[in-house]
Amino acid sequence: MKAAVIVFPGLNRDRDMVAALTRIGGREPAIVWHQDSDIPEVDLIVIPGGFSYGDYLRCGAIAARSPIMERLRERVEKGVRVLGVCNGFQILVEAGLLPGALMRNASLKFVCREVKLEVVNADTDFTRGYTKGQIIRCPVAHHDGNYFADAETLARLEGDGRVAFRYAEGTNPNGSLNDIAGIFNERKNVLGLMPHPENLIEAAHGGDDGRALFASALKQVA
Amino acid sequence: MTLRNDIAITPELVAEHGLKPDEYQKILDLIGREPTYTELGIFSAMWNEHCSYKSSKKWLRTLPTEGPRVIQGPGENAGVVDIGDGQAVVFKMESHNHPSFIEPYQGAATGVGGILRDVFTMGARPVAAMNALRFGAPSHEKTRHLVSGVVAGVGGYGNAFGVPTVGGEVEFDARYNGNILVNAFAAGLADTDKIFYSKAEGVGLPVVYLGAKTGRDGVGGATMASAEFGDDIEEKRPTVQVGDPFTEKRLLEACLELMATGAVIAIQDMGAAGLTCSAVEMGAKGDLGIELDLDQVPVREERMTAYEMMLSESQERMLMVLHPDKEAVARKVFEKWELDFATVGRTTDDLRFRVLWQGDEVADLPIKDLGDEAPEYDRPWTEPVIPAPLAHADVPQMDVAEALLALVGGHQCSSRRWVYEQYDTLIQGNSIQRPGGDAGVIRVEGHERKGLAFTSDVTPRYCEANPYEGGKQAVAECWRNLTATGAEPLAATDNLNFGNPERPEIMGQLVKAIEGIGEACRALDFPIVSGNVSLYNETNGQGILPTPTIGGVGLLPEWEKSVRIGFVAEDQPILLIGG
Amino acid sequence: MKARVIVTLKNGVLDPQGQAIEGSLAGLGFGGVSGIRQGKVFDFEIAGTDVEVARSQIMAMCEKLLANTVIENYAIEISN
Amino acid sequence: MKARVIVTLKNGVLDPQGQAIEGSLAGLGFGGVSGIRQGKVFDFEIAGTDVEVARSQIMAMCEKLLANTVIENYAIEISN
Ligand SMILES: Nc1ncnc2c1ncn2[C@@H]1O[C@H](COP(=O)(O)OP(=O)(O)O)[C@@H](O)[C@H]1O
Repeated sequence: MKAAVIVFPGLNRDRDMVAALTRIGGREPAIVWHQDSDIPEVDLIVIPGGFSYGDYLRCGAIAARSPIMERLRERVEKGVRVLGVCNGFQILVEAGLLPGALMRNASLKFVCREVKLEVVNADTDFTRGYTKGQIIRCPVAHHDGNYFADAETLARLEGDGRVAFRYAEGTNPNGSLNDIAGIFNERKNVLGLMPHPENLIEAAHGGDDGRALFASALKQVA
Repeated sequence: MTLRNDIAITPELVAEHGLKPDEYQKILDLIGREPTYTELGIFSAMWNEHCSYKSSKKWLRTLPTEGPRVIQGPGENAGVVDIGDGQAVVFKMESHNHPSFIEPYQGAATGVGGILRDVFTMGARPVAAMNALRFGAPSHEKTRHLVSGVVAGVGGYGNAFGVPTVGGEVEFDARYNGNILVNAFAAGLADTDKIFYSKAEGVGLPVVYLGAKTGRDGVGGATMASAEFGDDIEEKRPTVQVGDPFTEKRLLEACLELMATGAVIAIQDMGAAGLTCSAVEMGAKGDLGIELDLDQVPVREERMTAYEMMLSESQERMLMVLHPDKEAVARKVFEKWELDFATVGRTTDDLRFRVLWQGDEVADLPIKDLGDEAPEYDRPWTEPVIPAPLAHADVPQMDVAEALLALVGGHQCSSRRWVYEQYDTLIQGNSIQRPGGDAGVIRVEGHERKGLAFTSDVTPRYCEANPYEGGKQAVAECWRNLTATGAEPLAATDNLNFGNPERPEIMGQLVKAIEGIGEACRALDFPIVSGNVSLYNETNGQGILPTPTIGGVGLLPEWEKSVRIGFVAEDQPILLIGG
Repeated sequence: MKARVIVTLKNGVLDPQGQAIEGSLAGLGFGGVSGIRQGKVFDFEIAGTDVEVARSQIMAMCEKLLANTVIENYAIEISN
Repeated sequence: MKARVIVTLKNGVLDPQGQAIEGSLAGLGFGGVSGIRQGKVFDFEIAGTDVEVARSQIMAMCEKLLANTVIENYAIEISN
């Protein structure tokens, strides 16, 4: 399985993501700089977290209009797996590859802590390493993770199994509607989530609940 | 707002620049003529307390700064300590007290930005940050606003930049009501053979400006940081600087990329009085003159004068001396990261600091006297009066359980989670112990088992009661917090926050605290490798509690064995050890 | 020409900042305030002399970048 | 009454957001835009009928909360 990580200026969890993909996938992902003209042929494309363009204007807005995103859109249409974490999720939403919007946290504060996630749909390329209803630990670190969508969109997401993860056990850190932490596109080859599974994959992180997500996405789970 | 260079130099103007009459006389003697307006600005920036350490230098020299692992002690942007395997930890602490009181968010944010720059200027990638905060009484009308602004600002900058905050302090005391303390610490990792210094070498080499554009931010700011607060504080507001962590993050990546190309001979970040201090320091340290052509400086505002450009504190800027044959390589790196890049001067062999602006020479000064030969004072000081211990009968009696509850519920001991959950404590994926324990611990990237521990400590009320013992205690607590995680303490940085040094009793606090710190550091083989002094922390004649913050760094051979504060199992014996 | 774009949240879109500000205002004793919504304003210079040309250009800027039309509305003001 | 408060950065204060937006607009082919500065707008209802009373109340709200007067200016509009 080959993976690539797209890097925009201001992203800062790119190194964390590269480390996770390397450790779990056994090979280093290709790094795609936002000004590169194309994305190499890979099976998984990841947009990591951080503050692309300083989170100025709206989180992810400026990166979402970068020319490399057109190349990404073509890959999505071809069925390539795309994962966006935190700012990566915001970028995918701003680019219209995922529905809704990520608003400022209800507390208005940046929040960094561990939360509980419920695996809502374990029947996808990203989540088959988990079981449906499983509760996992995962850290969050963001200022704008408050998921919002209109009632119709929400109903569609819920009805079509497009909610991937939900904050569980009263740990919703940001006020997200329906406790949504991560969602899929219609075809379920695009996943965006606010929490950071890449920061919980080994003993040094105090746990490895995030590992199965990468193992699934990298086709290491049958 | 346009200022000319031929403004008459009056005694009032001299005073406004924070220069005492005898200091001005020294300037006249030194250059043999009246300074130009720009020159007066340059002197005020270089000779103020903040840049010159004129009141504290004599005493700082008494601190132990050497050790078998110390690669670079005080005098550079940050201290450098060997951690084996060809790696070094680079760290420093710095205050941003006055700006944070005026505009808590931006003041704290730019404080964090400044200390991060100090670290990556030396070629190190920042891997850990701490913040030691002191606010007024919780009930004081300004406290809530200051706490939320400062914490948001520290997080706003550090989180976006991408460095984990692994520790810090938060304390409240009415003595900080009008003068809060914001001390920011940063540490980075570098290879021991790839450390960069500010000393310029080579004549006729290009001096290159990098980073953000220059505006009128903080013009007069460095002077302000060394002036006592009075009631006219509102008037000083427009000099606030705004931080841009997005630019800083790009500057970090660009600098590290550039350093890897071998193009950099010397580098200095532009902090307080940016262009002035950085250029003079690079030249003075290298025994070289510097000539600047201000018309080449990237500016973001119109009609900026030489005076404003020389004193601007715009953030996220660097000055470098580059190998001339690598200029094109360097330019390419900065274009990739979309940062400004301009050759703004050259090194010379005449030991002069010359500044050209619109065809005029607006400054021509002896560079050594501005820099490493700035004035130094042996200020009068008095021995602190040490209060007698309370008589046993005077100790208030209280039910033990009630006392415990009061302690645990009080603002001095309550949980700091509200603060540190606003900081990204796990970015970079190496945080072994996050805030909440004795010291923060990170794993050393590129190494299987090694870890580093960080803590920041001082108990100001001890220092108030007995500056000498308080200084010792701060070092000892810092040392203990490191060892409590299983780390071997390596070295420390200090941030000495005191009141007005022109008052002998305050100067006495400073002298005795430094003595205590030195004594403890010598006893523990715990050298001070960097630091910062913040004086004039007073409002209307009332000084803060003497607050010499100690930031310590320790080394763990195996991070797996680092010990935490939580009990791990039932039925385990509890031991009490020590004195 | 000088232009100003005002971007506001659509009705029905949650506004955590507006809510929090309303709460703080009430806490500070400003009781008569309700329905507070926070938006953004952009002031800039735009080259050219034809107001209508500028307006259609700014409209395109809003659609493409300045506003997220999923959740936001925009209004344009131009003055010479 | 309806009120609108517009908060803008004072002259000379760095606006990193504005800079990033300007860069992005240029990249999208909107070249004629310069000097972009971002501010905030607050829309709300305010109780009462006396415009002058409301104005002085809103001014106090701006000074205390809505604007950071160290680096920002504000303007108030009230309509019935
Ligand atoms: N401003 C801050 N930023 C990050 N961590 C903090 C801050 N203030 C306190 N902490 C953390 O909270 C914990 C308790 O702080 P403190 O009571 O000062 O520790 P100590 O037990 O060393 O006296 C420590 O782990 C400390 O690092």
